[in-house]
Amino acid sequence: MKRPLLGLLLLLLLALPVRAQDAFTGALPGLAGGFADIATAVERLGAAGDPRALPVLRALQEGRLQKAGDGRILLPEGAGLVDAATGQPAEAAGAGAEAVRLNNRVRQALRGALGRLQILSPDPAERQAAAEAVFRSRSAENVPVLRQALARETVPRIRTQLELALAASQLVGTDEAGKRDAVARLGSAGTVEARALLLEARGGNPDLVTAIDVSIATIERTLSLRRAAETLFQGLSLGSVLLLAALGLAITFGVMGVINMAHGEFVMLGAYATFLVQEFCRGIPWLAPWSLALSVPAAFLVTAAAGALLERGLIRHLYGRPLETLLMTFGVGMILQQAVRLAFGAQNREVLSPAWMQGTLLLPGGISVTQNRLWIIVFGLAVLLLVFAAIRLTRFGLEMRAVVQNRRIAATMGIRTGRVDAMTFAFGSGLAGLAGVALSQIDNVSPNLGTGYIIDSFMVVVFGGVGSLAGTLVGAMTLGIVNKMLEPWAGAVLAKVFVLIAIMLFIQRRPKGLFALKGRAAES
Amino acid sequence: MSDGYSPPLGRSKDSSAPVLYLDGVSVVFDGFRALNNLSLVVDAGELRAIIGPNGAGKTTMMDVITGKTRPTAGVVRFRDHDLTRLDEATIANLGIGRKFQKPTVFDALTVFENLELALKAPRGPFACLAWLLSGEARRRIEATVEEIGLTARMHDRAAILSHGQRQWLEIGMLLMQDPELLLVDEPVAGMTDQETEHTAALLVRIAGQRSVVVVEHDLEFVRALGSKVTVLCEGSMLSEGSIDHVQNDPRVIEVYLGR
Amino acid sequence: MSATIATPAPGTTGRLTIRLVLIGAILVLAVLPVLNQLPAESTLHVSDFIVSITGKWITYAVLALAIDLAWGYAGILSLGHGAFFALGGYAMGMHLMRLIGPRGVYGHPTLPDFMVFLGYQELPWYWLGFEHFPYAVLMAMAVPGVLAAILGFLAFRSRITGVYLSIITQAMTYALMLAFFRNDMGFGGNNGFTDFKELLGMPLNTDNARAVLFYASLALLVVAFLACTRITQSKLGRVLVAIRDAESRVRFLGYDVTRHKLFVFVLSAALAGLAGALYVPQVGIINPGEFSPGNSIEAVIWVAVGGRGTLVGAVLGAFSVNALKTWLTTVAPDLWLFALGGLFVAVTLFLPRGLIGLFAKAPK
Amino acid sequence: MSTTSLTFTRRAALAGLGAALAAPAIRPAFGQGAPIKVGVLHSLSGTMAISETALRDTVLMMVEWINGRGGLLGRKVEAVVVDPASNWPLFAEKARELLQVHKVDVTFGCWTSVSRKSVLPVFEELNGMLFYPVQYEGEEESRNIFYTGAAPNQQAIPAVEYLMSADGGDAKRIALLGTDYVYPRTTNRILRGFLNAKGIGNADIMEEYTPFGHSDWQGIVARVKRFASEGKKTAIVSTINGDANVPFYRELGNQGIKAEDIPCVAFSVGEEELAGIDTRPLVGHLAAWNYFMSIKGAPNEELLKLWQAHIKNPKRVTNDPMEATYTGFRMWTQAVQKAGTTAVDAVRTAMIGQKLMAPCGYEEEMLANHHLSKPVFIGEVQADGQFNIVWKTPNAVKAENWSQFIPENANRRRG
Repeated sequence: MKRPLLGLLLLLLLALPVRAQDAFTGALPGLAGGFADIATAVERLGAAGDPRALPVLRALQEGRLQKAGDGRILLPEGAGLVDAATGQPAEAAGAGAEAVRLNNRVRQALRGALGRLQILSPDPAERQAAAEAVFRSRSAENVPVLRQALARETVPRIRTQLELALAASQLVGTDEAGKRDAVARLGSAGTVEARALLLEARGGNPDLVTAIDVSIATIERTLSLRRAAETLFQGLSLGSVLLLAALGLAITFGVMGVINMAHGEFVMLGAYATFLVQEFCRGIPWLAPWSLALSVPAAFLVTAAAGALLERGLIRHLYGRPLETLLMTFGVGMILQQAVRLAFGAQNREVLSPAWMQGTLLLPGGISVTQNRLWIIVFGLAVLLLVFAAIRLTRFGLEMRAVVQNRRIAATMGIRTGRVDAMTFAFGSGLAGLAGVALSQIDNVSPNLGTGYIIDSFMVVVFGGVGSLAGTLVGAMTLGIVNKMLEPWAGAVLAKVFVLIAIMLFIQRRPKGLFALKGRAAES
Repeated sequence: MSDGYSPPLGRSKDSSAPVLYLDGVSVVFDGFRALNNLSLVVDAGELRAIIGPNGAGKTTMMDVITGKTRPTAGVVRFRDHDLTRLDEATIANLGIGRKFQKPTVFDALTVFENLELALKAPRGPFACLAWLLSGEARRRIEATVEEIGLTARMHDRAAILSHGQRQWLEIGMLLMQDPELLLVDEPVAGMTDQETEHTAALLVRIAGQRSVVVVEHDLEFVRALGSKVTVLCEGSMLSEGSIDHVQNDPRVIEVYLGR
Repeated sequence: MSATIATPAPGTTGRLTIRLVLIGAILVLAVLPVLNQLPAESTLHVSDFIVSITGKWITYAVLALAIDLAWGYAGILSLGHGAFFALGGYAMGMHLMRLIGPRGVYGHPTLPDFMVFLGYQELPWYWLGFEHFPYAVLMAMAVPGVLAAILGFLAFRSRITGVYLSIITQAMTYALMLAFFRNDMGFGGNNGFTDFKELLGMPLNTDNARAVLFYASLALLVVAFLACTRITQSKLGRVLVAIRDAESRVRFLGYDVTRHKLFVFVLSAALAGLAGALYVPQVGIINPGEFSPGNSIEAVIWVAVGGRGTLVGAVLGAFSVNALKTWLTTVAPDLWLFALGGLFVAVTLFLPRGLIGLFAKAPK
Repeated sequence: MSTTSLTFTRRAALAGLGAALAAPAIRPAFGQGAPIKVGVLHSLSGTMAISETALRDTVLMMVEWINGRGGLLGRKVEAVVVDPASNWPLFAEKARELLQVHKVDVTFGCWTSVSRKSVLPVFEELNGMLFYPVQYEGEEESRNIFYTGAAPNQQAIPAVEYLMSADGGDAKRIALLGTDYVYPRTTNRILRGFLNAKGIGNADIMEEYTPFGHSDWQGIVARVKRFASEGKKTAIVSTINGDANVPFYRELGNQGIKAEDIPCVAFSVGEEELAGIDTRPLVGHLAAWNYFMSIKGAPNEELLKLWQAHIKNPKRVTNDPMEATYTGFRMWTQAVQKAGTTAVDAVRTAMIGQKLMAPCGYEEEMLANHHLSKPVFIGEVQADGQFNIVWKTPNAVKAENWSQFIPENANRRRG
């Protein structure tokens, strides 16, 4: 790390083969040592800038790099292995060879080294990642290579990232003017990472303290706005989960007046259906990427069928006795939970997220949102629209509304009310299954999955106004956002307790909820 | 009327002042005007019949008087009390009794117990817990049971009574409440002619001591009451007067009788 | 004739037999701790396990009575009675914790171990007074009672009935559970209170203490049963039934329904609290799990299984469901939930009047 | 009204129940050849079933194992399984039932601290013997319990020391995230004392608790990110329990918290928990245990072979509490053989000093404080859901159940 800058510059610009070979082959044996040796070797390989280092480091990152019993480093190539130092096939290397292992320290060094080596890569995505890696590795030695990269770079996004990386590297260097410049530039970046760098530098640079504080204040202003936006997103995300969990209840409870305490278990069934679809698709390569999409209809059908069975088999005998229905479905819930536990085991089941649902999406303004939650918000709203359409636009929706409004007259008009009841309940149950698909992406897929959501869902429906889809939407989102706004100062538990108390008080004021149905019809 | 029934004591009656006074009462549900600027005055001891087509606002008017529904606008007074501010129980205790269109009695209780609950007595939970049936109270209940013709069924649960018997039981409960104003919603629906006659006679007898407002469709019955008649239509008063007067009122004929 | 006026459904003979059955059952229960003292070889010997578990069931039976009074008679289906039970339990638990004194792990003279641990310097104000037994008993009734009064007043005044009330009470017990789980509340968090040493000078975990607690519970059950019978057979009981069946009609008769419901709800909550207070020293632990909504629903189901609106049914249900549960969790540890869940389904479906409906004529 | 049948039913219910429960108690005392009874007190339903069912299976596997070797003292070993259903008072009831009705000779059971606290008075009153196989907060010592999981000094402190070492990433700021119950609270209190002693002030420690089964970690993970942006290398120490881990790790992965930047070391996340998570985004995050399934060596291979054969699933994982159950069971059989009886007092005496070459590859010894000496491993999560051991203690560490970092313990006798 203490090599003179000039030497490095020369090295990079002239790429003297002899010296590079020396540095590369000299660093290699370190990879066979302990974690500290490996980290040093990686740093040296990165600094050497030898093109041969790149495949070695990549193999190391992917866990494919081998070390032989005699300390040689072997690189997989095709079916066999080659000696990384000589490039010659390693014949009898198999014996005693084992993978070079990583720890976080090595990973950190690796990221920096790969970043430095890839920063001039022709692939923009690689350059972008490299610029980020160099930004994080914050080493003054990166300044020249960053300047070189900046001189060539044309993609604006990567330029911004490179400038930040340069600032970060300058900040830990010795050039006072460069540092001052870096402080100002990091201030305008407005990210937590920049703030971290500035705070880190604050202690070691007494004459820069004022400038740093100004920059930090600038960052704080940006961050506080961004945090508000992110809190809103978190609230919407929680709200969308509540919405999905409650939509089924909005049908079964809101429309039919059936208290289904096994609703949470239907959600759980939906999540297990997702798991089963995934396992089925796992063996069929072309189907595998579609497994989550396939889960949506599958989970709906499975839970809808379970719902229809429950309605026809049990619940219909208890119409007009909501309290008994409540107790009975509690028993059904117990049975379903234990049945799943015996069938699938008590352990969590792994439901993978597709790549497009992983990681963070950076929205304009630097607001970062997690992909899985973003998609769940979209999914929740889409399901809501579909429900709305199903009720308003389809024959089934019409019959359902007719039966709800006046069962006797509907029956005389030739509507088979029993069938409509079963379908309505199946529809609500199917929605619970859809909630299960969504929850499989953020929560445990275990037999207990549903129990955590049942009370919240009931509160959403009652708060929003029984029988009102708009109420369910507004109720869910309000609860989600209020919860997330309270959370930072009240803590996760108290926030929830406060929200529950607030709903209880609200219901006392407006027993019919936010979107109350008024008039005589609502009186009964 | 049997001896068991004794008129209430100590009730100061100013026979000239109206007992019930509605002025400009409107009730709006979701834009639908169930009552529209309705005014009605019932005097002490008066028997008043109210008729009108379905949806004329008869039941809503009862709801407003008994505190079930709050009027959107207007004045509702019972003697000196503003009924729009009081709840059902308080209004009932002021002396307004109501019989519902659909007979509502307590199925799980016997005829005797239904009447016992209605009997005018302290209504608080502790008073109910400490309540002991006095001989006087029992005599009053038994007298009423006789009055409504259910002596043989006194200890049967109300659930097993016939429709007519339930109507009678509810009227009996009204009597036990000893109200100053009785609101009677369709008392003879489902009754035989003989029962209807009997009921009319009973209501006429009651009026005089107290005010009675009867809502009914059965014009023969209304005629038998021989009282002043108010015709409601679309939430407002259409006509008022004797039965002959309203039956000849062209507006009434148009909206109601003529159809 | 007049003798039966106030007491309708079962005739005089029916009542007499019920009484005899009850007295017989109480005697059977009362003799259990005595049989426990017989030598273990004796065929009549009853193990400590039976005594302690029966003692626990008796407190459950009192809880069931409390629920039946509110649900079976006044139609108030509270899914929060587990919370009242637990609050009573916590009040007694606090007393028991105070009695540990310096015998705790850290030997602090006044603070319970968990407070020493969380860095409390002194007892929080709401712990003051719990060293006195009468105060603790009072609180075991008053805290649930006041909570029920507040909740009931708000709900009944707003005419929240039926399933809405059930959902609200369920939210109440859920909120309490979350709150009591927090260690910062000063109630021992998830662990709650355990490791009790003594009560009223008796070391717990002795046959003697078990017998005393057993008899105290039995006495509570008898007194509670008589009190509930008295209430349900009074005119108040008939008003409650009337409210259950046609609430608004009762209002038009001039009854202030809110007050009647509040009276019975508060009474029921206080009774549940007392049951909880006797439960805790017998099981040796109280923790927020008792607030879990499932517990409250289960307790309601005991009443449904036994037969609601009969009082006897509530007691029968509490004993039979819990006995079944104890038995099944041992003989069929993997399958007992099917049996219990199936029972709940079957009873609501086929025995709307509960087990008691198998024997008795239609109740009110 | 059939009152006779009512009477009959009530009496019959009680009597029948009494008979059912008391039946084993009426049998004569165990003679030679009567089976030795092992109680299994793990939740098979409710929230804890997710963790505890595997331990029930482990005990059943060991019972099969010992019977396969001719039993113990020439007698058959029989398991009595009950379901305390994640209900803490029910744990106490079932413990009493096992001891008094089934007369078990030893019990293996409990996972949560509260369940152990609930049964402790019962085991002490009836002089039973419980093997408790889960790492816990310490601050306890009962003559009727053998603790075969780790005490805090055998897990938490070495893990934090590792985080603060050069290899572990030189952490200078620690976020303590936990489920709000006694184990995390105590562990974090001990860690705070330890960190303070190491020069990390309270300003550099963040402590946050969440309820059981907490599923929405967005806010907390975002706050940790912010806490980590104060210019000092930050690490997370997680005592998050059970179900809450899946959503926590998903959020960690999705918010892009990489192990290189903010490593997270967990004390309650093992192979079983990881089985429900996609671990690819989590590679490099850490766990500290006294056993990992990936440990090489004959003792572990034996356990793996037994387990996967017993459970009939060649892919089924093992974890630390299972190893602790296995070790505890084997030590108990050794002690019974040494004592020549299953009588609790004799076995208790024989237990102290028992040694076993445990699957973790070290010889473990039962100490006089009823805890084991155990090695400590730090493992990094790998993409396949296993752990790559990146650090271990050179020797087995003796358990300190009374932590020196809790000031109130200063005037206590050391265990």
